[in-house]
Amino acid sequence: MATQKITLAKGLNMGLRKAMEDDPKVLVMGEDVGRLGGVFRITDGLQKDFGEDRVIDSPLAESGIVGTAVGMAMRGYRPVVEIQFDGFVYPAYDQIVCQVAKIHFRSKGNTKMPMVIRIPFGGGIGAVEHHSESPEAQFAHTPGLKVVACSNPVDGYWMLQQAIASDDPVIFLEPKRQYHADKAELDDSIAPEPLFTSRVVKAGTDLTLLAYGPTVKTAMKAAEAAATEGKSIEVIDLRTLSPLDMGPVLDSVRRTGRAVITHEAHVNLGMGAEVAARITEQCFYNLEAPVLRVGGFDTPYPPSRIEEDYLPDLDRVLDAVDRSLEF
Amino acid sequence: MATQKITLAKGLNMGLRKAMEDDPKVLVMGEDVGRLGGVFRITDGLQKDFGEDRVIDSPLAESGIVGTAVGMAMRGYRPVVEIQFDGFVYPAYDQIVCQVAKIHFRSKGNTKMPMVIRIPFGGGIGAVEHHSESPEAQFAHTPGLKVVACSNPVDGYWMLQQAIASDDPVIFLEPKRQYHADKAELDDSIAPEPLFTSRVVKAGTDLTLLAYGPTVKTAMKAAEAAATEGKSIEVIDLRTLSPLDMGPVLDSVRRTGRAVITHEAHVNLGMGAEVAARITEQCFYNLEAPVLRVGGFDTPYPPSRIEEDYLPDLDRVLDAVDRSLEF
Amino acid sequence: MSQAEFGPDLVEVFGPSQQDGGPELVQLLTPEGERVHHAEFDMDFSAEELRGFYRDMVLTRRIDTEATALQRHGELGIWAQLLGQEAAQIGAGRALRPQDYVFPTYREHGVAWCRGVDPLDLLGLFRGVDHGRWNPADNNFGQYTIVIGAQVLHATGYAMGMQRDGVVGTGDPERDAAVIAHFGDGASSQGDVNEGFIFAASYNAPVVFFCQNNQWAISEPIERQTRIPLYQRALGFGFPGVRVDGNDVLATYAVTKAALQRAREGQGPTLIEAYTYRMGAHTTTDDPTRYRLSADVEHWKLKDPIARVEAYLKRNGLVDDGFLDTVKVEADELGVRLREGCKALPDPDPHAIFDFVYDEIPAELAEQRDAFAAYHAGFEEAH
Amino acid sequence: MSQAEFGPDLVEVFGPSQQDGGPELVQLLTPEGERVHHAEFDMDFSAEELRGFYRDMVLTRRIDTEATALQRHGELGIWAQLLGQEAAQIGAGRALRPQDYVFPTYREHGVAWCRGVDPLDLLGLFRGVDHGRWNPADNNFGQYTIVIGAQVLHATGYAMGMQRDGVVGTGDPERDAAVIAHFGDGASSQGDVNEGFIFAASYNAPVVFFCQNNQWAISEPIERQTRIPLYQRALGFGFPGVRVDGNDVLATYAVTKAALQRAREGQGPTLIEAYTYRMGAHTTTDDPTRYRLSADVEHWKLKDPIARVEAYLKRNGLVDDGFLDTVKVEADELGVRLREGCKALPDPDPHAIFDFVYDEIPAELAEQRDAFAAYHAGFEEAH
Ligand SMILES: Cc1ncc(C[n+]2csc(CCOP(=O)(O)OP(=O)(O)O)c2C)c(N)n1
Ligand SMILES: Cc1ncc(C[n+]2csc(CCOP(=O)(O)OP(=O)(O)O)c2C)c(N)n1
Ligand SMILES: [Mg+2]
Ligand SMILES: [Mg+2]
Repeated sequence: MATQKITLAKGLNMGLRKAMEDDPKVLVMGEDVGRLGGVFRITDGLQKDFGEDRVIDSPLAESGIVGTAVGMAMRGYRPVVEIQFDGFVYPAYDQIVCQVAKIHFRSKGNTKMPMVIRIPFGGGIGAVEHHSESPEAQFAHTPGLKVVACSNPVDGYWMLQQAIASDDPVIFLEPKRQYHADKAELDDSIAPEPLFTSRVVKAGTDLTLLAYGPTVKTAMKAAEAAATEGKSIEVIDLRTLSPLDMGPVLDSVRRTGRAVITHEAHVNLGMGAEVAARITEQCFYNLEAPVLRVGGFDTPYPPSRIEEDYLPDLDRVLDAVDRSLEF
Repeated sequence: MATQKITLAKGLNMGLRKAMEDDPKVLVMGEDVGRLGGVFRITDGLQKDFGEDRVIDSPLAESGIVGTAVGMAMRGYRPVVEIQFDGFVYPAYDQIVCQVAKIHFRSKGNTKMPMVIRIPFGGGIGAVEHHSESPEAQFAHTPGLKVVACSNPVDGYWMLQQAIASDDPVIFLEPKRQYHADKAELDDSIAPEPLFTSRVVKAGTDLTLLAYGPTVKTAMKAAEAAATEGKSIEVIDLRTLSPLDMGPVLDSVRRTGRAVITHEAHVNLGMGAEVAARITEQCFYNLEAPVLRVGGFDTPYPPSRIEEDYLPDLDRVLDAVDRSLEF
Repeated sequence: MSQAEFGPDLVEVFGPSQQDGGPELVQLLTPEGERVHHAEFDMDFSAEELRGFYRDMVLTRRIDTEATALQRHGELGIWAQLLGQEAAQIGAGRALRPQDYVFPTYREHGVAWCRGVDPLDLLGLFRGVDHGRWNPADNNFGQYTIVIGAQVLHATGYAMGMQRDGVVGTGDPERDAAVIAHFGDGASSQGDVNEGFIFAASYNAPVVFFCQNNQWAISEPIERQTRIPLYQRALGFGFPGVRVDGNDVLATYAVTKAALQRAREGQGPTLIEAYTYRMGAHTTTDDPTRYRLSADVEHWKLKDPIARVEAYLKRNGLVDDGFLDTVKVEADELGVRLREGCKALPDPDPHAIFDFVYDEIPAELAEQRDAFAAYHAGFEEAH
Repeated sequence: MSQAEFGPDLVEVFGPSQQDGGPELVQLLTPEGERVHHAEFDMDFSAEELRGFYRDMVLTRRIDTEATALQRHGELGIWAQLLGQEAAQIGAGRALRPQDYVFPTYREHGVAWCRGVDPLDLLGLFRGVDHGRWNPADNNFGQYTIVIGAQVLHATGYAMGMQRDGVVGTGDPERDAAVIAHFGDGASSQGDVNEGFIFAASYNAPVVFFCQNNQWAISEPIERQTRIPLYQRALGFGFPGVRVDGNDVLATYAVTKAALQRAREGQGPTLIEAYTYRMGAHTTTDDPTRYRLSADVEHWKLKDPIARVEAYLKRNGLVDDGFLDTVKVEADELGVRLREGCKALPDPDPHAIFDFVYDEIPAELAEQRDAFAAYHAGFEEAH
């Protein structure tokens, strides 16, 4: 494969295809993943090429999808489950937190659970209720699960393959607002970083700005805007939410002394709470200001006409950056 | 009623009975709540006195229990749902976070959702898997729900009545290990504090120790033990987890400069993360040490023979107290 | 190994008449507009009733057409079309009494119409200005439910509430009430729907489960959800199931009326499978050419629910041109009102984000709200 | 208004023979130990097979008695008794082939026995030293599942995996395989169980749904879960259901064998309702005197699964005292082994808390583990 310019949707589709080519045990399952190729077309063309036994349209029941995928994993398959929208993962929550997460522990490692649960997440697409949720903390709080979020096409391509290759169950979050937004150059001769690592995406010296999934783009814009005012912001794409990869974060905060984290999920008990608590535990004497959090408000997701007021945006992130710098 | 010495189980039973006497719209529903009186006997005698229409044994399906309770609430009833054990609330998670929590918002207040979901929670009873979970953060992260935890018989009696009287849905957590553990004096002529408030249960000057539900007892013991070494610990029973009542906490930390929080839930993204983040945001210059967290480890709940190693205990709390004081 | 190996031959299971609903299909009016009779569900209809059904269906279709066009013009974020399902919805909606209560999905625009909900209020949800602005208490018509199947449990619980209120089986027709729960063929696979069946059977709750089998759940054909006719699901739970021609408003009305009556009398739940077809896309964002044959759609066009009533009315001289014109004018007026009304729907005040999260707003959320207000105020000053 | 008003008269629904399972009950051996014949499920049994069943049931009952006693003596935290359900479990367990796979609840001690799982391993779970130490791969016997009904979906998915492995319907008896999913009457109300039925029907998966209707879900009688015989649930999903006398090991064996064979041949799922009775408490922490009549229990005592086989064997001269003594001695030896073995089960190393949370332990959890180790080491030093 030569290098090519791809969207996130394309990267995920290519990653899935590659994983299915590499390992015949990889199965795809979900609602409308077959002929339709999924409502976001992430599984486009896969059923045609891999058949109905490997790309499985399921009855309309999320607990059933995840629960049967558990059984298939027990039989040696590597199911990649698609949840159609973030807000529809909850009927499967019991199977995910009580079964998927615990089977390896329960069985003392006798039974592996190599499952990937793909969830398009986040808002900003003008949708009706339940289509714009950010459920990551509800999974990251559960031991036994690993949780990652991709933010760009190249990561989409690699991280999905890495998640499928992992013998641990992975909740794989895809920022749906980005699916068809920006293209990036994929050169698959460049080996990817390991899956469970964070990445500094822009170096800086004055403040550490943490983001993942859909907010990475906002964070980058904020850093650029701040740069025009002479403020040097370091941006880190967390990529992995459980486990957290605190190394790069702590390194950065030790240098900058200030941190802001932004995500679309509710602030209260969102990832920001954990990251802030850990930074404070580890960098107490380095901090010049408390870690500030910019997230969705502690309200249900609002009607889409005011969703941009609800979501953390450039201005709110910059406001927090200023508050931190002025603290 | 004269004053009497009661257990937590008795306090809850009396509170339920009182609420049912006061308001004919109050219904009790769950598995085995009828003739058996619930596996913990919290509903003992209620079906006999209030009939099968008000104390309803349900088919064995938690989503069904909560989902039909939603419908009864829409019809003007005030259902008090019993989830048999913490680990069995997850089949109802979808109904709780997508329906119970959101209906008031969705309907612009046209439809109220005065429901109480009682959950015996926490470990230490030597049970098999799924009977010792601490799911509070998974609810507290959800706007639209209120979440409280009682820690003693008197609070059990009052808080349950207050939760039932609330027009908002309340997740009501009961430390099952305490059900029959200690007795306390109930004098129901003394008016209770408001439901959504925290309470200083022991004054102190050197460090603020935060707890709720089953860990309040541990915290009190820790404070006593520390006192023998001349350390003055202020203990706060959080009581309300969503909303948090930060007032007494911040007041205290501003005086002591140090805080430790302990809960049985996993540390990662547990209540401690949020409380620590908020304390740090609000008391940055008052803090002499980072807020330390003592909780269940980030592993599934272990087999019961080693559960006491898993749970935060006196020693681990004291260890954190020392680490904070020596920071 | 092909998928087919894993399932019985579906034609075999359903019989060759599958596409037409099979012999069990209750029908009172054929696609050609001929009145047929049915041993169990037959009833008489006055000319006025028939004209009423016709008018309801025409106006409902107009709501649908307008909303689809509004979406195309960017005025709605999305629209869930009901094209082809008018008879199922009007038949069910008109069978209700005021004291009955409806739990809809996101597609029950025709039922909403029957209940007197302003169609403009429906547009608000799809435009993104609110999550459904109508007050359920005004018309006993619940809010649209988007999480598939969740409302079926609410319906069952509501019906249990009616039992406790003593409005079931009293014999007083003004008093006795029932609930209708709408859902789709896809939804029938959700745990919640099956648990709804179990609770309703266990408590003998006065609820009619009304499933519009429109043959598709987005791209998945009904065969993915069940290998026997869906109405038979009820048998396994111990209550009756009926398959009615969902494109026949008379039959749907008659069957629903009977089931509601049973429920009101305290005889418990019924499952109705309204056998119909989704003529449009799943929603305006869907592209059905990716997964289904246009021949199928053509086949179902011949069963149009409105055309058959019109044919019957005309053949029997029950309508004149004046009536048909009046309905057309009404539809046009409705169209104008929706177009203009939709565009005029005000965007919500951003501060509304914080309203109604709770009945009693906690201090911490009030602080968040106030900070938001201050931030916005400061922002506007600065610009 | 009484609850009774909300439900049909149950005696009416079930018919007067309810307590005896009704005419649909498949039976090959009466409670009196008389061999009867059945049109569909009859089969011949060798004397050896019959003695085998007897021995299995006696030893299974001994496991149960010992474990119950061990709990009383504080050696187990809790125990889920199977008293009365021996025939249902041995009949089902012995019908399996090695390549079949079992998904049990928490009460399948008899099935575990048939699969060759060491009963001591079962005790470990109830003692709290592990969550089930046996390796499912060793005997194709999954771990006990405590969340009601969850395993029914796993079973269905596992069966779908078998389809993909090409071990269904090949005609090779050494190769063709099926899955059996155990669950209780209470569990039949869970969404997961019903979704399991839907998926299995949709994909025609080779799974036998084996429901032990022991009449109780803790304190709730079967009537709370269904108002028609439970085996009929299957009809609504489009596959066969059978009610078998779960206290009759021969009938249970025959019916399960047939259903498994159907599944292995690619003919899809079957629901078996093994009609039985929970003679003991729900678990050792339960007190059934609070909710059921001892007359009921007395009635079912007459249907004891072991007594009827013993009567048959004796009447037909298929056992001598030597055999019966041998089994008794075996049972006593097993009892001793369990008593001693249980007490000797070592408590887990506290550090095991951190083992196997993941296949690949993340650095942050390794840190937590190491800190725990250091803390404990320091602690022990100090003491
Ligand atoms: C729990 C849940 N899962 C998935 C979805 C996404 N979704 C919306 S409609 C739909 C198909 C529903 O089909 P059906 O029940 O037949 O109703 P229809 O749309 O045909 O009226 C799906 C999968 C959802 N809304 N809720
Ligand atoms: C999801 C869930 N809810 C509740 C429980 C608690 N519980 C354990 S066993 C049981 C009764 C189960 O009855 P049944 O399915 O008939 O099986 P039996 O115990 O009679 O074998 C209940 C309610 C549970 N384990 N899981
Ligand atoms: Mg449909
Ligand atoms: Mg049972």
